[in-house]
Amino acid sequence: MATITYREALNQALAEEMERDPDVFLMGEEVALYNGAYKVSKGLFDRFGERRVVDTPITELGFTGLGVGAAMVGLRPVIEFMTFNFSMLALDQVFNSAAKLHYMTAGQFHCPIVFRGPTGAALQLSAQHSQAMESTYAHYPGLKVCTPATPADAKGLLKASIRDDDPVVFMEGELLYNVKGEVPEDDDFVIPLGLAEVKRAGDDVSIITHGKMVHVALQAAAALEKDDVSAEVLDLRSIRPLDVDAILATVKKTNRAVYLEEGWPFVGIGAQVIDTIQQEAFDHLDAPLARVTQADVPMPYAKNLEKLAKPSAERVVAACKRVLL
Amino acid sequence: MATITYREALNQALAEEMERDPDVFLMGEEVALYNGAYKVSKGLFDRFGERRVVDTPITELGFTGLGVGAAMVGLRPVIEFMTFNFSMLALDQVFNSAAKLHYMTAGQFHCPIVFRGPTGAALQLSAQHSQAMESTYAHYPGLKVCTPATPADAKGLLKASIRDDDPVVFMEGELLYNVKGEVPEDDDFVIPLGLAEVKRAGDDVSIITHGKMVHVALQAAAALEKDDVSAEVLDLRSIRPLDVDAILATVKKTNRAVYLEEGWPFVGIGAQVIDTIQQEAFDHLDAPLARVTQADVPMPYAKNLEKLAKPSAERVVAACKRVLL
Amino acid sequence: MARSMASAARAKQSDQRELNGRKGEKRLEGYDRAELHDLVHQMILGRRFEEKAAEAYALGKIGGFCHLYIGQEAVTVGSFAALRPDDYVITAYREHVQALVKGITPRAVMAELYGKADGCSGGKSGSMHLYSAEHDFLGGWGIVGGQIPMATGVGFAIRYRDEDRVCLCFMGEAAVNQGAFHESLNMAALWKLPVIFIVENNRFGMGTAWERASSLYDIAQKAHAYDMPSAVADGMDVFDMRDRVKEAVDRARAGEGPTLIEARCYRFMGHSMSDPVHGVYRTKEEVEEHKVKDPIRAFIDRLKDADMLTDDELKAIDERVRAEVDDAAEFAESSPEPPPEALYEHVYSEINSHGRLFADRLDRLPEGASPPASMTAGGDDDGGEGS
Amino acid sequence: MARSMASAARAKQSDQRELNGRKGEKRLEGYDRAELHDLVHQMILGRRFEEKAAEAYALGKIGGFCHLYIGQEAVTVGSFAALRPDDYVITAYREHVQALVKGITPRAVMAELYGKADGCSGGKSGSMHLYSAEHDFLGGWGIVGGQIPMATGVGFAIRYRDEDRVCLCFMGEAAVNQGAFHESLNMAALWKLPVIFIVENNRFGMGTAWERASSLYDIAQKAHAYDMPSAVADGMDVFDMRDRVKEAVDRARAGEGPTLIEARCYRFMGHSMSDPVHGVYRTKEEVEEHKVKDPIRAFIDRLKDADMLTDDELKAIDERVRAEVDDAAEFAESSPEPPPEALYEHVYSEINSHGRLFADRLDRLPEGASPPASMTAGGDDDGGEGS
Ligand SMILES: Cc1ncc(C[n+]2csc(CCOP(=O)(O)OP(=O)(O)O)c2C)c(N)n1
Ligand SMILES: Cc1ncc(C[n+]2csc(CCOP(=O)(O)OP(=O)(O)O)c2C)c(N)n1
Ligand SMILES: [Mg+2]
Ligand SMILES: [Mg+2]
Repeated sequence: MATITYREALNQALAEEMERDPDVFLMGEEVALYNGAYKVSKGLFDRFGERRVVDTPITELGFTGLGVGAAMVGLRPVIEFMTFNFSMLALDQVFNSAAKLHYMTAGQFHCPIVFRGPTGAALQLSAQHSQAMESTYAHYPGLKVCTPATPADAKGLLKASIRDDDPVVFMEGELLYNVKGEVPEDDDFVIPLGLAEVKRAGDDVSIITHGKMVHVALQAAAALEKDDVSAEVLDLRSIRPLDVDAILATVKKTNRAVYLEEGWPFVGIGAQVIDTIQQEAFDHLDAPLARVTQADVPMPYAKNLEKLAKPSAERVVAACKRVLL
Repeated sequence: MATITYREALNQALAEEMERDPDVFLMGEEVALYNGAYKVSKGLFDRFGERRVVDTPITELGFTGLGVGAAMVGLRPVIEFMTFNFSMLALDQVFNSAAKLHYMTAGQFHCPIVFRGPTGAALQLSAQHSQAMESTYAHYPGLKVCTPATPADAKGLLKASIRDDDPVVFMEGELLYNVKGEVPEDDDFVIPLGLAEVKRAGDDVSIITHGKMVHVALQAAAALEKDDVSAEVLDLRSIRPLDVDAILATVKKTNRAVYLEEGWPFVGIGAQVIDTIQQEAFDHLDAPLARVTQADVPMPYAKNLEKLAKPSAERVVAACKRVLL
Repeated sequence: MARSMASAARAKQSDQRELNGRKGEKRLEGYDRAELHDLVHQMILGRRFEEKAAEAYALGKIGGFCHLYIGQEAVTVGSFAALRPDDYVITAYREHVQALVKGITPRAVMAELYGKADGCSGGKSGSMHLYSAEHDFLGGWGIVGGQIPMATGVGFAIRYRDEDRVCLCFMGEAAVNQGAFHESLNMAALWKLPVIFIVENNRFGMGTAWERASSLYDIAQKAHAYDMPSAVADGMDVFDMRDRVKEAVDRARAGEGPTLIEARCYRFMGHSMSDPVHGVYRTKEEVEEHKVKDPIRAFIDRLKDADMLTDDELKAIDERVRAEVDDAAEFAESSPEPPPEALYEHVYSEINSHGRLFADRLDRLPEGASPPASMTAGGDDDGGEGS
Repeated sequence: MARSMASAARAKQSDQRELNGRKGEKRLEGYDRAELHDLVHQMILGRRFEEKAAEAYALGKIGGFCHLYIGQEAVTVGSFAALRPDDYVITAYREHVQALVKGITPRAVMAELYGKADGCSGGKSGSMHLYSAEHDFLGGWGIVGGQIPMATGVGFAIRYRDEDRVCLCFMGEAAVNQGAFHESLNMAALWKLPVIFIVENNRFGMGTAWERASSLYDIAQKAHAYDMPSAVADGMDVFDMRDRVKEAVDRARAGEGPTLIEARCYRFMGHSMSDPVHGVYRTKEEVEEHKVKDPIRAFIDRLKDADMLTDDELKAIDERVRAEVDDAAEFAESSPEPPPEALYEHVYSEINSHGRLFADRLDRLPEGASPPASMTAGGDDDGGEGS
């Protein structure tokens, strides 16, 4: 085990998978010469050269479709969106080409591609640059969606995603890149998609969440402990496939749950998880399931408003107390 | 009252609003000379001329953004997507420009624009042409989303949408265009957004739905009647604003509900409505809330598979019986 | 309207000017009789196949959208004559003839149109979405312009692997206005990818004449914006198509990058089965004027004039085609529907062993059918309590 | 890399060739002294304002992304000199100076950068998103290329209303590769909309030199793909910018449609505050070489040479600017934060009286604050049972 950052973990995953499989290449804006806008690809251009680490023009639709075409004939592209906000320009190629290609060709072709980059808000980047897009992607069958919260998960899940034969939308977080954690040094450290993880065990209430919000949930759980409330934190890690077993297990244990997510409430991931819980563990619920989300507004710039808009540990604590009433 | 088709109702709404307000114009592919791919704009080019009924090149991103720019300086564009499937190319302009413009400018500018066209599947149009996009749009604050099921609703809601100062995503259905119904002849027949309507009253179970599926729900309710089950059908009519009052009222009456929608299950509209119900009417529920959706797959072409994939009255009947167990 | 007429006139002039120069060339040189007969066969097969499809559509055996290629056959037959079998082709939804000429059997194409299990896309996709991995035929896409970035990716993969294959990317002229075209041509030129972009300018995108959709008539000229070679080809002439494409293919194989080719042609039928041949956006006279230049008749006449085809030979080809097409229709008719299990098959190729990939109830599966592994992992699915 | 060097050399040549011809023209003719001093004021205000912003950023008073315009001032000052006050401007995120020159007060711009209630976007949007309805300044957009279709819509609205206004649309050279550029220029040319597309070619899109992103160096040439007039302007020269833009504006007002102008300039600072001025993608020498041609110094020297500006006059302008900028910073500092109610304000302009527009719990509103009507309609929101 080594203690490294989330950024380094992603970098290792990329380097190892490129080493392992000559068909893997990385493409996106500023990924090569500049080493990545957030330095995730640091050193890869020097190591693998311009054939396999490719700077693109600013043409999200174009290079996304390029990736899909390359995947269709057998390469394994990793396409970096500088941030997922910009992927809105490319959704047609993701939804209409990547997600449907295997199905439409009745299995004759595969689409082994990873779309990755940071999702959600960083600090004061304002409305167009602060959007969490998990829900937008997870709606479409044919895609897998992955949201690692820790360096180990980042590495293990990225390796799994690159080895996956289907399109995987791999969502990181700008505010996660400097997070440190222990990561196994094994070259074949792979975490399969579809396995949630209990990041903190507890008995009274479940905080179910994914991605960056795992850290907020852990803060909230720590705060709740002071009030003698034992909160369990379940990190979904991937949203498609969804680890329904783990969700039901924690709910059946605590009988009360809060879904925490970074994105907007309307048809957020929480809505889907709550629907699943009420369908499959109805009799185990002692109280309505609660949600904590971003305020249902475009993200404002002003520091005070942005703070107010984002989900916070305090809001999670309040929600847990509400469901414990 | 006159009995007209859904198509004619939309056509009347467009004509009347264009007559009423010289700032309203219609733009899209084939809307002018060809009278619309589905003939919704029939006669409007002849009547209003090429200044106000404008054929575009096939450039969804471009003409969507053009509409947003025109709206920003005070026009009231109605932008037709030949089908909403093609709007995937334009989502950036809808999400990043239209939805956020009023907020980002702190209210200095408005974006009075309507995006309209058919959503969802017709018959055997295959995966890329058969997508219901309500959930994709409704997630984004700043947008309103409207889904009329009948000619009267189509007319009244389109007029309200055109008069609205905010961007409205107005979703029709290819299979609805020939549906007939009574429509008031009053030029000021406007149905405000945010008002659901009980399309059939009942006592035992609520079928909550929107858009094209209202007709499937009514079929199911008729079938259930034969088995002495009295089903209430609630048509949301608009998804944003969401008529939570009406949803809670029907659930409190029947204590059992099924959400029926045309789209995919994962973070579908049903997930959000169910979340709302369980949060606000938890103690009124006698059984888990059920959902009927499209199969969670890209829409297949083969007649038998397409039929299997779509929601149907039989599936709704089965779901109602399940929640009534 | 005045403006449209003026530009239509301009358009015509330019059509003539560009193409006149090449009429005198000796195009038949280098072909042997068998090769030429093969091309005749391809042309007639394309035509008759689609006539049969139109009949089947009228009878309700084919559903959804169905876009006929009648009148444009020379574009494909000529272009493909410049290819090797291992070259890639990717295209839009008006692609029956391209699928056939690339080698997919009439049976597999017709069965796909019928939505049957033996279709080249398993019956899952229909007329607009024909595929064959075996023939490097990459489809068959329905979003106008969507195939262009993908073609660029195929070119990228060829260069990545240091192969000397090429990728032919077909599109209608209306796709040229899409942003995807611009983004793709820039990348293809920047990285010198072996892609040949062939624009089938059949004058209309649905009901919109090209000059009502583009501020510039000459599509080939758009290549200047990317510093890319381009050519205008006579899309009614097999030989001209073949020659222009061959030049581009040679350049691409030599590592010299992409080419944009504008193939001037004309759609004889309506946009799709529901669109009348003429009426709203073009006159009967205009259509008739073009039909006189039918590319199949012109090609046959040329071969006959050059003594490369006799009436008897033609008759034999035609009979063979009719038999093939009848056989295809019978085959499609008797091919089974896809099984219900196919509904959930091929959504994912890797069914992860953990979690659920599908969010629905899966009660559409017939009793006894085995669902993909992912469906059952993670709790049962009958709406009751989880496992 | 070899290729990049070659194209850089090509680029330079072409820079020279295009721009040389115009150096001898008598650019100062027709300006009076006051007008010229006004331009000097605009240039210096732009520069000093941004220097102040950079300081404030370093102190943490400004957050998020902040993109400085230092080195490119002549592009804006020259272009806007060709406009009427009622003309529209729309642009990207590197727009402080454009906002100022269009007439938004330094106070309102600085307060916006500070995220304060008196900011020109109410503190809601920050550096990248400055707006003023009063000044027809339409922002301020962060998606590369996103403003180009909107500009086309503004042009459409002008023509729709039969006005003789124009819309100036600024973009960085990297935006030219976006599909939005292609789609917009085609429509603008097709419909002869009064839009002037000004590409600020500052040589880099973040760390990517233009020749590494485009297969064609000459941006003005891209206009040929749309049959649109175009020009190359010296973006370091106020007069050249003004003249090229004036020609385009005149054409646009006369109903002759859009123009594409490539303004060759150079970014003196890093892409944004976190990007070093040089190192990875350009050398210190390269930056210094361009700084020698500082557009402000060049402009001042020119006026002095022509006896249109004295040292004292310059000093007075500079002092005035310093006072304005200090005042702006003080104003921004003391302006209040936006009130918490602002969070839910302006998401919608019409708060429908039925149903809920917001799906969250709204418990972020301070006690006693009145929420938009839509929030309370349709059931209470404390998570208990509905009304
Ligand atoms: C993005 C998108 N917009 C609109 C459509 C609807 N549509 C299908 S074909 C077509 C016309 C395309 O014309 P062209 O590219 O010239 O090809 P042709 O049909 O003439 O072969 C349109 C508008 C679509 N399929 N995709
Ligand atoms: C669609 C999109 N992709 C990527 C980005 C990230 N980004 C911001 S600025 C920029 C470079 C743009 O360069 P250019 O257009 O030349 O403008 P300049 O910054 O030089 O003024 C990039 C890649 C973005 N904002 N939007
Ligand atoms: Mg066409
Ligand atoms: Mg630049």
